[in-house]
Amino acid sequence: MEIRVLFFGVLAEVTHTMFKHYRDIASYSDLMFRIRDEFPEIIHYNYRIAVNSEMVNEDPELKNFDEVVFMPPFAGG
Amino acid sequence: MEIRVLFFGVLAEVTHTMFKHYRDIASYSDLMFRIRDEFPEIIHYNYRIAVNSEMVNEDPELKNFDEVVFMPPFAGG
Amino acid sequence: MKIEENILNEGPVTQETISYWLSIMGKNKNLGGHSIFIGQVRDDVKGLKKVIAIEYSAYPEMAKKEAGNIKQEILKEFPDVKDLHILHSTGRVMAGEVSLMVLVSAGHRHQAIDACAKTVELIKGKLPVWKKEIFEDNSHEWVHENPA
Amino acid sequence: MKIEENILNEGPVTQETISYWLSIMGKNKNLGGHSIFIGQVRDDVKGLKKVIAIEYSAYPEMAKKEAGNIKQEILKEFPDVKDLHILHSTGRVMAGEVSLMVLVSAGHRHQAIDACAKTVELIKGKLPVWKKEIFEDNSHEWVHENPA
Repeated sequence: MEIRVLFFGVLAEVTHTMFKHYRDIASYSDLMFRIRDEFPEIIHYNYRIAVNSEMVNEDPELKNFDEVVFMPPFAGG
Repeated sequence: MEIRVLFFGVLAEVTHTMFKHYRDIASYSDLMFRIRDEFPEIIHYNYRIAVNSEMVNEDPELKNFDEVVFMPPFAGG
Repeated sequence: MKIEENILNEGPVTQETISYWLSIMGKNKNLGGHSIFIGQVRDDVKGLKKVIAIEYSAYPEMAKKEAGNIKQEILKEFPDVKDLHILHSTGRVMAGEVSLMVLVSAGHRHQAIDACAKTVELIKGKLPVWKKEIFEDNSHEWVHENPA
Repeated sequence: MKIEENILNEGPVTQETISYWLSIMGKNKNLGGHSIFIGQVRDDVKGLKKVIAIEYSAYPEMAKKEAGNIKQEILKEFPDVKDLHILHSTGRVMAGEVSLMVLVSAGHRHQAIDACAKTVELIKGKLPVWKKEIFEDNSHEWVHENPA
Protein backbone atom coordinates (compact mmCIF):
# COMPACT_ATOMS: atom_id res chain seq x y z
CA MET A 1 0.00 0.00 0.00
CA GLU A 2 0.92 3.68 -0.30
CA ILE A 3 1.56 5.57 2.90
CA ARG A 4 2.16 9.29 3.41
CA VAL A 5 4.51 10.10 6.29
CA LEU A 6 4.82 13.49 8.07
CA PHE A 7 7.59 14.61 10.42
CA PHE A 8 7.05 17.52 12.81
CA GLY A 9 9.19 19.66 15.07
CA VAL A 10 12.77 18.59 15.61
CA LEU A 11 12.13 15.41 13.57
CA ALA A 12 11.53 17.46 10.43
CA GLU A 13 14.96 18.96 11.03
CA VAL A 14 16.64 15.62 11.74
CA THR A 15 15.15 13.94 8.66
CA HIS A 16 15.57 17.08 6.51
CA THR A 17 12.01 16.66 5.34
CA MET A 18 8.45 17.20 6.52
CA PHE A 19 6.91 14.75 4.12
CA LYS A 20 7.74 11.36 2.58
CA HIS A 21 5.79 9.05 0.36
CA TYR A 22 6.30 5.28 0.72
CA ARG A 23 5.05 2.67 -1.74
CA ASP A 24 4.70 -1.10 -1.37
CA ILE A 25 4.35 -1.00 2.40
CA ALA A 26 3.24 -4.35 3.83
CA SER A 27 2.40 -3.25 7.37
CA TYR A 28 3.04 -0.68 10.09
CA SER A 29 6.18 -2.54 11.24
CA ASP A 30 7.42 -2.75 7.66
CA LEU A 31 6.95 1.03 7.38
CA MET A 32 8.77 1.66 10.66
CA PHE A 33 11.61 -0.55 9.59
CA ARG A 34 12.05 1.38 6.34
CA ILE A 35 11.88 4.75 8.09
CA ARG A 36 14.45 3.79 10.73
CA ASP A 37 16.64 2.43 8.03
CA GLU A 38 16.49 5.67 6.07
CA PHE A 39 16.71 7.99 9.14
CA PRO A 40 18.71 6.12 11.79
CA GLU A 41 19.06 9.35 13.87
CA ILE A 42 15.40 9.34 14.87
CA ILE A 43 15.95 6.60 17.46
CA HIS A 44 17.63 9.29 19.62
CA TYR A 45 14.38 11.27 19.86
CA ASN A 46 11.13 10.84 21.74
CA TYR A 47 8.06 10.82 19.58
CA ARG A 48 4.51 9.56 19.35
CA ILE A 49 2.73 8.34 16.25
CA ALA A 50 -0.61 9.48 14.87
CA VAL A 51 -2.46 7.85 12.00
CA ASN A 52 -4.80 10.23 10.14
CA SER A 53 -4.55 12.72 13.02
CA GLU A 54 -5.56 10.12 15.61
CA MET A 55 -2.96 9.19 18.21
CA VAL A 56 -2.07 5.45 18.16
CA ASN A 57 -0.11 3.25 20.51
CA GLU A 58 0.98 -0.31 19.68
CA ASP A 59 0.88 -1.63 16.16
CA PRO A 60 -2.01 -0.07 14.20
CA GLU A 61 -3.59 -1.64 11.13
CA LEU A 62 -2.72 0.57 8.13
CA LYS A 63 -4.86 1.09 5.03
CA ASN A 64 -3.87 2.33 1.63
CA PHE A 65 -3.22 6.14 1.57
CA ASP A 66 -3.11 6.42 5.35
CA GLU A 67 -1.13 9.32 6.82
CA VAL A 68 1.42 8.31 9.48
CA VAL A 69 2.70 11.21 11.57
CA PHE A 70 5.85 11.46 13.72
CA MET A 71 5.26 13.87 16.60
CA PRO A 72 7.89 14.93 19.17
CA PRO A 73 6.50 16.00 22.58
CA PHE A 74 4.15 18.95 22.12
CA ALA A 75 5.37 22.42 23.06
CA GLY A 76 2.57 24.88 22.40
CA GLY A 77 1.85 28.20 24.03
CA MET B 1 -15.34 67.92 68.66
CA GLU B 2 -16.68 68.09 65.13
CA ILE B 3 -17.20 64.78 63.31
CA ARG B 4 -18.11 64.17 59.70
CA VAL B 5 -20.23 61.05 59.16
CA LEU B 6 -20.70 59.19 55.85
CA PHE B 7 -23.32 56.57 55.03
CA PHE B 8 -22.85 54.18 52.10
CA GLY B 9 -24.94 51.68 50.20
CA VAL B 10 -28.32 50.81 51.66
CA LEU B 11 -27.56 52.96 54.74
CA ALA B 12 -27.51 56.11 52.61
CA GLU B 13 -30.99 55.14 51.50
CA VAL B 14 -32.24 54.32 54.99
CA THR B 15 -30.90 57.56 56.47
CA HIS B 16 -31.86 59.61 53.38
CA THR B 17 -28.41 61.14 53.43
CA MET B 18 -24.84 60.32 52.50
CA PHE B 19 -23.32 62.90 54.78
CA LYS B 20 -23.93 64.36 58.23
CA HIS B 21 -22.02 66.84 60.30
CA TYR B 22 -22.09 66.48 64.09
CA ARG B 23 -20.84 69.11 66.54
CA ASP B 24 -20.07 68.84 70.24
CA ILE B 25 -19.32 65.12 70.14
CA ALA B 26 -17.73 63.87 73.36
CA SER B 27 -16.64 60.42 72.20
CA TYR B 28 -17.27 57.61 69.76
CA SER B 29 -20.05 56.17 71.92
CA ASP B 30 -21.65 59.60 72.25
CA LEU B 31 -21.59 59.88 68.43
CA MET B 32 -23.11 56.40 68.01
CA PHE B 33 -25.81 57.23 70.51
CA ARG B 34 -26.78 60.38 68.62
CA ILE B 35 -26.78 58.62 65.27
CA ARG B 36 -28.94 55.74 66.50
CA ASP B 37 -31.28 58.24 68.09
CA GLU B 38 -31.65 60.14 64.82
CA PHE B 39 -31.79 57.04 62.59
CA PRO B 40 -33.27 54.22 64.65
CA GLU B 41 -33.76 52.08 61.48
CA ILE B 42 -30.05 51.45 61.11
CA ILE B 43 -30.02 48.86 63.88
CA HIS B 44 -31.75 46.49 61.43
CA TYR B 45 -28.72 46.55 59.13
CA ASN B 46 -25.27 45.02 59.22
CA TYR B 47 -22.44 47.48 58.92
CA ARG B 48 -18.83 48.06 59.78
CA ILE B 49 -17.26 51.34 60.78
CA ALA B 50 -14.21 53.04 59.29
CA VAL B 51 -12.50 56.11 60.71
CA ASN B 52 -10.64 58.15 58.08
CA SER B 53 -10.85 55.22 55.65
CA GLU B 54 -9.32 52.79 58.14
CA MET B 55 -11.51 49.95 59.37
CA VAL B 56 -12.02 49.98 63.17
CA ASN B 57 -13.45 47.47 65.58
CA GLU B 58 -14.25 48.26 69.22
CA ASP B 59 -14.40 51.79 70.50
CA PRO B 60 -11.92 54.01 68.64
CA GLU B 61 -10.50 57.27 70.01
CA LEU B 62 -11.90 60.11 67.89
CA LYS B 63 -10.14 63.40 67.12
CA ASN B 64 -11.61 66.65 65.97
CA PHE B 65 -12.65 66.59 62.26
CA ASP B 66 -12.41 62.81 62.02
CA GLU B 67 -14.51 61.09 59.36
CA VAL B 68 -16.66 58.22 60.64
CA VAL B 69 -18.00 55.96 57.91
CA PHE B 70 -20.92 53.50 58.01
CA MET B 71 -20.29 50.65 55.57
CA PRO B 72 -22.74 47.81 54.82
CA PRO B 73 -21.13 44.53 53.62
CA PHE B 74 -19.16 45.17 50.42
CA ALA B 75 -20.64 44.06 47.12
CA GLY B 76 -18.19 44.97 44.40
CA GLY B 77 -17.65 43.37 41.01
CA MET C 1 4.30 49.80 39.22
CA LYS C 2 2.25 52.42 41.10
CA ILE C 3 0.77 50.91 44.25
CA GLU C 4 -1.92 53.40 45.21
CA GLU C 5 -3.90 54.66 42.28
CA ASN C 6 -7.46 55.50 41.49
CA ILE C 7 -9.14 52.36 40.25
CA LEU C 8 -12.66 53.80 40.06
CA ASN C 9 -14.12 54.38 36.63
CA GLU C 10 -17.21 56.55 36.23
CA GLY C 11 -19.79 54.47 34.32
CA PRO C 12 -19.12 51.27 32.38
CA VAL C 13 -15.59 50.21 31.46
CA THR C 14 -15.64 50.57 27.68
CA GLN C 15 -14.10 48.31 25.03
CA GLU C 16 -11.80 51.20 24.14
CA THR C 17 -10.52 51.37 27.72
CA ILE C 18 -9.91 47.63 27.83
CA SER C 19 -8.15 47.70 24.45
CA TYR C 20 -6.01 50.60 25.65
CA TRP C 21 -4.84 48.67 28.72
CA LEU C 22 -4.19 45.57 26.62
CA SER C 23 -2.09 47.59 24.20
CA ILE C 24 0.18 49.05 26.86
CA MET C 25 0.63 45.89 28.90
CA GLY C 26 2.55 44.02 26.15
CA LYS C 27 5.41 46.50 25.88
CA ASN C 28 7.64 44.58 28.24
CA LYS C 29 9.51 41.78 26.45
CA ASN C 30 10.26 39.79 29.59
CA LEU C 31 6.59 39.10 30.22
CA GLY C 32 5.29 35.66 29.34
CA GLY C 33 1.62 35.84 30.24
CA HIS C 34 -1.24 38.19 30.87
CA SER C 35 -4.40 37.10 32.62
CA ILE C 36 -7.44 39.31 32.34
CA PHE C 37 -10.79 39.15 34.07
CA ILE C 38 -13.73 41.15 32.79
CA GLY C 39 -16.89 41.30 34.86
CA GLN C 40 -20.12 42.16 33.13
CA VAL C 41 -23.60 43.04 34.40
CA ARG C 42 -26.02 40.14 33.85
CA ASP C 43 -29.69 40.62 33.01
CA ASP C 44 -30.75 38.22 35.79
CA VAL C 45 -34.40 37.74 36.58
CA LYS C 46 -35.27 38.20 40.27
CA GLY C 47 -38.73 36.95 41.02
CA LEU C 48 -40.65 38.34 38.05
CA LYS C 49 -38.43 41.33 37.39
CA LYS C 50 -35.51 41.61 35.01
CA VAL C 51 -32.33 43.42 36.01
CA ILE C 52 -31.59 46.15 33.47
CA ALA C 53 -28.61 47.73 35.24
CA ILE C 54 -26.52 47.81 38.38
CA GLU C 55 -25.75 51.06 40.14
CA TYR C 56 -22.47 51.07 42.01
CA SER C 57 -21.35 53.41 44.74
CA ALA C 58 -17.92 53.46 46.37
CA TYR C 59 -15.96 55.14 49.14
CA PRO C 60 -13.19 56.55 46.95
CA GLU C 61 -10.46 57.31 49.52
CA MET C 62 -10.71 53.87 51.04
CA ALA C 63 -11.06 52.17 47.64
CA LYS C 64 -7.73 53.69 46.60
CA LYS C 65 -6.09 52.53 49.80
CA GLU C 66 -7.58 49.01 49.64
CA ALA C 67 -6.56 48.67 45.99
CA GLY C 68 -3.02 49.45 47.15
CA ASN C 69 -3.29 46.82 49.88
CA ILE C 70 -4.58 44.26 47.37
CA LYS C 71 -1.67 44.98 45.03
CA GLN C 72 0.86 44.59 47.81
CA GLU C 73 -0.69 41.33 48.98
CA ILE C 74 -0.60 39.97 45.41
CA LEU C 75 3.01 41.05 44.76
CA LYS C 76 4.08 39.39 47.99
CA GLU C 77 2.36 36.10 47.17
CA PHE C 78 3.22 36.17 43.44
CA PRO C 79 6.71 37.66 43.01
CA ASP C 80 6.70 36.89 39.27
CA VAL C 81 3.89 39.45 38.77
CA LYS C 82 5.20 42.56 37.02
CA ASP C 83 2.04 44.54 36.53
CA LEU C 84 -1.50 44.67 37.93
CA HIS C 85 -4.30 46.98 36.90
CA ILE C 86 -7.80 47.19 38.35
CA LEU C 87 -10.74 49.23 37.09
CA HIS C 88 -14.09 49.17 38.88
CA SER C 89 -17.15 51.08 37.77
CA THR C 90 -19.12 53.54 39.83
CA GLY C 91 -22.56 54.78 38.84
CA ARG C 92 -24.90 53.00 36.48
CA VAL C 93 -23.76 50.09 34.32
CA MET C 94 -26.35 48.56 31.99
CA ALA C 95 -26.78 44.79 31.53
CA GLY C 96 -24.18 43.60 29.02
CA GLU C 97 -21.75 46.38 29.97
CA VAL C 98 -18.48 45.86 31.85
CA SER C 99 -18.16 46.86 35.51
CA LEU C 100 -14.78 45.33 36.42
CA MET C 101 -11.46 44.79 34.67
CA VAL C 102 -8.47 43.08 36.28
CA LEU C 103 -5.29 42.71 34.27
CA VAL C 104 -2.24 40.88 35.59
CA SER C 105 1.06 40.49 33.73
CA ALA C 106 3.78 38.10 34.85
CA GLY C 107 6.90 36.40 33.63
CA HIS C 108 5.18 33.03 33.49
CA ARG C 109 1.62 31.87 33.02
CA HIS C 110 0.83 30.21 36.35
CA GLN C 111 1.46 33.28 38.47
CA ALA C 112 -0.39 35.52 36.00
CA ILE C 113 -3.45 33.26 36.12
CA ASP C 114 -3.44 32.59 39.88
CA ALA C 115 -2.75 36.23 40.77
CA CYS C 116 -5.61 37.44 38.57
CA ALA C 117 -8.05 34.96 40.12
CA LYS C 118 -6.97 35.97 43.63
CA THR C 119 -7.20 39.69 42.81
CA VAL C 120 -10.82 39.24 41.71
CA GLU C 121 -11.65 37.54 45.03
CA LEU C 122 -9.88 40.25 47.04
CA ILE C 123 -11.80 42.93 45.15
CA LYS C 124 -15.09 41.20 45.98
CA GLY C 125 -14.12 40.92 49.63
CA LYS C 126 -12.20 44.10 50.41
CA LEU C 127 -13.14 46.90 48.09
CA PRO C 128 -15.61 49.37 49.68
CA VAL C 129 -18.12 49.20 46.85
CA TRP C 130 -21.88 48.71 47.05
CA LYS C 131 -24.41 47.88 44.40
CA LYS C 132 -28.11 47.92 43.77
CA GLU C 133 -29.89 46.11 40.99
CA ILE C 134 -32.19 48.29 38.92
CA PHE C 135 -35.23 46.54 37.45
CA GLU C 136 -37.31 47.21 34.35
CA ASP C 137 -39.96 49.04 36.35
CA ASN C 138 -37.24 51.30 37.80
CA SER C 139 -37.54 49.74 41.26
CA HIS C 140 -34.30 48.58 42.85
CA GLU C 141 -32.84 46.16 45.34
CA TRP C 142 -29.56 46.39 47.23
CA VAL C 143 -27.23 43.43 46.78
CA HIS C 144 -26.16 42.25 50.21
CA GLU C 145 -24.32 39.09 49.32
CA ASN C 146 -21.57 38.27 46.92
CA PRO C 147 -22.84 35.33 44.88
CA ALA C 148 -20.14 33.67 42.77
CA MET D 1 -20.68 27.62 19.87
CA LYS D 2 -18.75 25.91 17.08
CA ILE D 3 -16.80 22.96 18.45
CA GLU D 4 -14.30 22.24 15.69
CA GLU D 5 -12.77 25.34 14.22
CA ASN D 6 -9.42 26.47 12.99
CA ILE D 7 -7.56 27.92 15.94
CA LEU D 8 -4.24 28.45 14.15
CA ASN D 9 -3.21 31.99 13.40
CA GLU D 10 -0.41 32.68 10.91
CA GLY D 11 2.15 34.89 12.70
CA PRO D 12 1.61 36.80 15.95
CA VAL D 13 -1.87 37.37 17.37
CA THR D 14 -2.25 41.13 16.98
CA GLN D 15 -3.81 43.65 19.37
CA GLU D 16 -6.47 44.24 16.71
CA THR D 17 -7.39 40.56 16.70
CA ILE D 18 -7.61 40.46 20.50
CA SER D 19 -9.70 43.64 20.58
CA TYR D 20 -12.00 42.17 17.93
CA TRP D 21 -12.65 39.04 19.99
CA LEU D 22 -13.18 41.12 23.12
CA SER D 23 -15.70 43.29 21.31
CA ILE D 24 -17.83 40.38 20.12
CA MET D 25 -17.74 38.35 23.32
CA GLY D 26 -19.73 40.89 25.35
CA LYS D 27 -22.85 40.86 23.19
CA ASN D 28 -24.63 38.29 25.35
CA LYS D 29 -26.37 39.93 28.33
CA ASN D 30 -26.58 36.76 30.40
CA LEU D 31 -22.80 36.54 30.70
CA GLY D 32 -21.25 37.60 33.99
CA GLY D 33 -17.55 37.09 33.44
CA HIS D 34 -14.89 36.72 30.81
CA SER D 35 -11.48 35.30 31.57
CA ILE D 36 -8.72 35.86 29.05
CA PHE D 37 -5.22 34.48 28.88
CA ILE D 38 -2.65 36.02 26.58
CA GLY D 39 0.69 34.28 26.14
CA GLN D 40 3.60 36.31 24.92
CA VAL D 41 7.09 35.39 23.70
CA ARG D 42 9.73 36.23 26.31
CA ASP D 43 13.23 37.43 25.46
CA ASP D 44 14.79 34.83 27.76
CA VAL D 45 18.54 34.43 27.86
CA LYS D 46 19.73 30.83 27.34
CA GLY D 47 23.37 30.47 28.22
CA LEU D 48 24.80 33.61 26.63
CA LYS D 49 22.23 33.99 23.88
CA LYS D 50 19.08 36.04 23.89
CA VAL D 51 15.85 34.68 22.43
CA ILE D 52 14.58 37.09 19.77
CA ALA D 53 11.65 34.99 18.51
CA ILE D 54 9.91 31.64 18.67
CA GLU D 55 9.01 29.76 15.53
CA TYR D 56 5.93 27.56 15.87
CA SER D 57 4.88 24.67 13.66
CA ALA D 58 1.66 22.72 13.99
CA TYR D 59 -0.14 19.74 12.54
CA PRO D 60 -3.28 21.59 11.40
CA GLU D 61 -5.79 18.74 10.95
CA MET D 62 -5.04 17.32 14.35
CA ALA D 63 -4.88 20.79 15.98
CA LYS D 64 -8.43 21.44 14.80
CA LYS D 65 -9.61 18.10 16.15
CA GLU D 66 -7.79 18.47 19.49
CA ALA D 67 -9.14 22.01 19.91
CA GLY D 68 -12.60 20.49 19.53
CA ASN D 69 -11.78 17.84 22.13
CA ILE D 70 -10.50 20.51 24.51
CA LYS D 71 -13.71 22.54 24.10
CA GLN D 72 -15.89 19.52 24.76
CA GLU D 73 -13.90 18.58 27.85
CA ILE D 74 -14.21 22.14 29.18
CA LEU D 75 -17.94 22.39 28.48
CA LYS D 76 -18.51 19.10 30.26
CA GLU D 77 -16.56 20.15 33.36
CA PHE D 78 -17.80 23.77 33.36
CA PRO D 79 -21.45 23.81 32.22
CA ASP D 80 -21.74 27.54 32.97
CA VAL D 81 -19.28 28.31 30.13
CA LYS D 82 -21.08 29.85 27.17
CA ASP D 83 -18.18 30.64 24.86
CA LEU D 84 -14.58 29.60 24.38
CA HIS D 85 -12.13 30.87 21.78
CA ILE D 86 -8.55 29.78 21.22
CA LEU D 87 -5.98 31.30 18.87
CA HIS D 88 -2.48 29.85 18.60
CA SER D 89 0.24 31.25 16.38
CA THR D 90 2.15 29.34 13.74
CA GLY D 91 5.33 30.66 12.14
CA ARG D 92 7.59 33.29 13.66
CA VAL D 93 6.52 35.36 16.67
CA MET D 94 9.00 37.97 17.90
CA ALA D 95 9.75 38.55 21.60
CA GLY D 96 7.04 40.80 23.04
CA GLU D 97 4.47 39.55 20.53
CA VAL D 98 1.48 37.36 21.39
CA SER D 99 1.44 33.66 20.44
CA LEU D 100 -1.64 32.46 22.33
CA MET D 101 -5.06 33.85 23.21
CA VAL D 102 -7.68 31.98 25.22
CA LEU D 103 -11.00 33.67 25.90
CA VAL D 104 -13.69 32.08 28.05
CA SER D 105 -17.12 33.59 28.77
CA ALA D 106 -19.44 32.24 31.43
CA GLY D 107 -22.49 33.16 33.43
CA HIS D 108 -20.44 33.53 36.62
CA ARG D 109 -16.85 34.37 37.39
CA HIS D 110 -15.57 31.16 38.98
CA GLN D 111 -16.27 28.94 36.02
CA ALA D 112 -14.92 31.54 33.57
CA ILE D 113 -11.65 31.78 35.51
CA ASP D 114 -11.22 28.06 36.20
CA ALA D 115 -12.17 27.03 32.66
CA CYS D 116 -9.70 29.50 31.16
CA ALA D 117 -6.87 28.24 33.38
CA LYS D 118 -7.66 24.64 32.50
CA THR D 119 -7.91 25.39 28.77
CA VAL D 120 -4.40 26.87 28.84
CA GLU D 121 -3.06 23.69 30.47
CA LEU D 122 -4.88 21.45 27.97
CA ILE D 123 -3.45 23.49 25.09
CA LYS D 124 0.06 23.03 26.47
CA GLY D 125 -0.48 19.28 26.87
CA LYS D 126 -2.63 18.27 23.93
CA LEU D 127 -2.24 20.63 21.01
CA PRO D 128 0.13 19.25 18.31
CA VAL D 129 2.33 22.33 18.21
CA TRP D 130 6.12 22.53 18.33
CA LYS D 131 8.44 25.45 18.86
CA LYS D 132 12.03 26.45 18.46
CA GLU D 133 13.67 29.44 20.04
CA ILE D 134 15.52 31.69 17.62
CA PHE D 135 18.56 33.50 19.04
CA GLU D 136 20.21 36.78 18.15
CA ASP D 137 22.87 35.03 16.03
CA ASN D 138 20.07 33.28 14.10
CA SER D 139 20.90 29.89 15.63
CA HIS D 140 17.99 28.01 17.14
CA GLU D 141 17.05 25.42 19.72
CA TRP D 142 13.97 23.18 19.85
CA VAL D 143 11.94 23.46 23.01
CA HIS D 144 11.35 19.95 24.33
CA GLU D 145 9.78 20.69 27.66
CA ASN D 146 6.87 22.81 28.75
CA PRO D 147 8.21 24.95 31.58
CA ALA D 148 5.49 26.75 33.49
